[in-house]
Amino acid sequence: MNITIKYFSWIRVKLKKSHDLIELDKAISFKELKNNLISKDPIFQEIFKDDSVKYFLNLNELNDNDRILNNGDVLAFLPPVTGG
Amino acid sequence: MNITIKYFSWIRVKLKKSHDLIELDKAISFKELKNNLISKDPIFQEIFKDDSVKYFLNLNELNDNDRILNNGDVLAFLPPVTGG
Amino acid sequence: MIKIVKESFDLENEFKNISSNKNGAYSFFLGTVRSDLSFSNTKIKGIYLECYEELAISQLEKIRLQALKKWDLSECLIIHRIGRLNLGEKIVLVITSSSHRSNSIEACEYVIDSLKIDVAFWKFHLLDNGEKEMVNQKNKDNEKMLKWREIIN
Amino acid sequence: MIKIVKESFDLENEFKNISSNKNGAYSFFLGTVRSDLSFSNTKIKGIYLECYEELAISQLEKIRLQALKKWDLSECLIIHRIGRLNLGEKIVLVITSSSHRSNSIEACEYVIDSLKIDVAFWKFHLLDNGEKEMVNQKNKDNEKMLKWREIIN
Repeated sequence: MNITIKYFSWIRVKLKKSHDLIELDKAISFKELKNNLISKDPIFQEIFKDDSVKYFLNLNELNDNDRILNNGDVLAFLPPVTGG
Repeated sequence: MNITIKYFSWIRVKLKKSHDLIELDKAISFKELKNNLISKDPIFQEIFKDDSVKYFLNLNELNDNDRILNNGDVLAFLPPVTGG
Repeated sequence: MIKIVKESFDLENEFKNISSNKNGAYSFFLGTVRSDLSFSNTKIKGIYLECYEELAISQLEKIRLQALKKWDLSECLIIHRIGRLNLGEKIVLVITSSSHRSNSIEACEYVIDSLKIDVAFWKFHLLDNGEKEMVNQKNKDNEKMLKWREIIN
Repeated sequence: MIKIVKESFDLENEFKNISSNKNGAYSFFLGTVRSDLSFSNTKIKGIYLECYEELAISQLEKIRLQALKKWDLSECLIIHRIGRLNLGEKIVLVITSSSHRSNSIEACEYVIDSLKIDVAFWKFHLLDNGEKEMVNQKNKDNEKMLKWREIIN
């Protein structure tokens, strides 16, 4: 199964990429995904420690670490917005 | 001496004119002018009885009945405004 | 800038006339002729705007200067039409500009609220039979102005 | 109507698109690129606007529907630019229309305040050396939004 992660603002700048396509053998929780990402790149530790970062799953805000991610899900990591 | 009086909104409609040029032998007070006008046309009684009407003398609001009017003065009778 | 005009105006042009790189925020209020009912409950076909022009300009200039000072505006433009206007036509435009948005927004509301109760314009409905019907001042406009008087002066 | 666009827009045209004889009042908020200082105290030469477009459209549509309902608006137009913008260029336009002015004015302020803290846009200063510098969210924008949350919902 595949999950797309989109990165914005300083997260995109820090990671030097706008998105990732993650391939997984089985469905995992958001928390497990976070641990996966940290094990690959310690920068994610800094991202997940920042309380101002919001997470969106398929355009809806995600606050539940135990939420199971499904094939085709689009996850987005959003720093505080500054439009207008 | 001459005094111009400008009429607006329902006062203009009621009097069927937009202004008057009043010729006077001597300086008089605003109160005396009001009495003059009433004696010429009783419609002025109705105007002066209406608390919502404002009076402007040379573009400044006039609240003093004893104010002496001078040659060249422009007086205006203003119903409540409704612009915008 | 204050203008009392017979002709209509273009929003983009008016904005360009007062725009500046030092501003980040512009608030506009545009009043137009609303399809309304006369007191005899027939549809109006337009409005007629009467004005005591010299007085209106001096009253608008006073409101404009109060707004510029109180809200630290870069500019405040007020345009008001006079004469016969058809349904949908523009009547009045206020544009306020400032560095940050809250100032321009509050100032714009102050200017239009003040104009409605303190400036020498009178509105008449134009009826189908060719007659004019006077529009009355609204109590709520006067009440709202009392609130502003606590803020200004 | 919601638009996220690279190109600029004309205020008169945008007004015409949503104007109707049933409205008497239109409120506009226009945000532009202000000549600002970078954190290193040099003048910026423009901004760059990043956007999560699908999410921003859904967030703007939610704000728009709240405003239409709460303030009984006839229409609410929101246009936001993305990409590189020079000093003085238009960034964002909100137009709200209603029969009477207080509704359009309050709704317009609600929409721009909400957009500033709830919609997926990110602003960067463009510096002389070619670099981009992230703009930070303002605390006062968040605090103002808490006030609205007592009114909406």
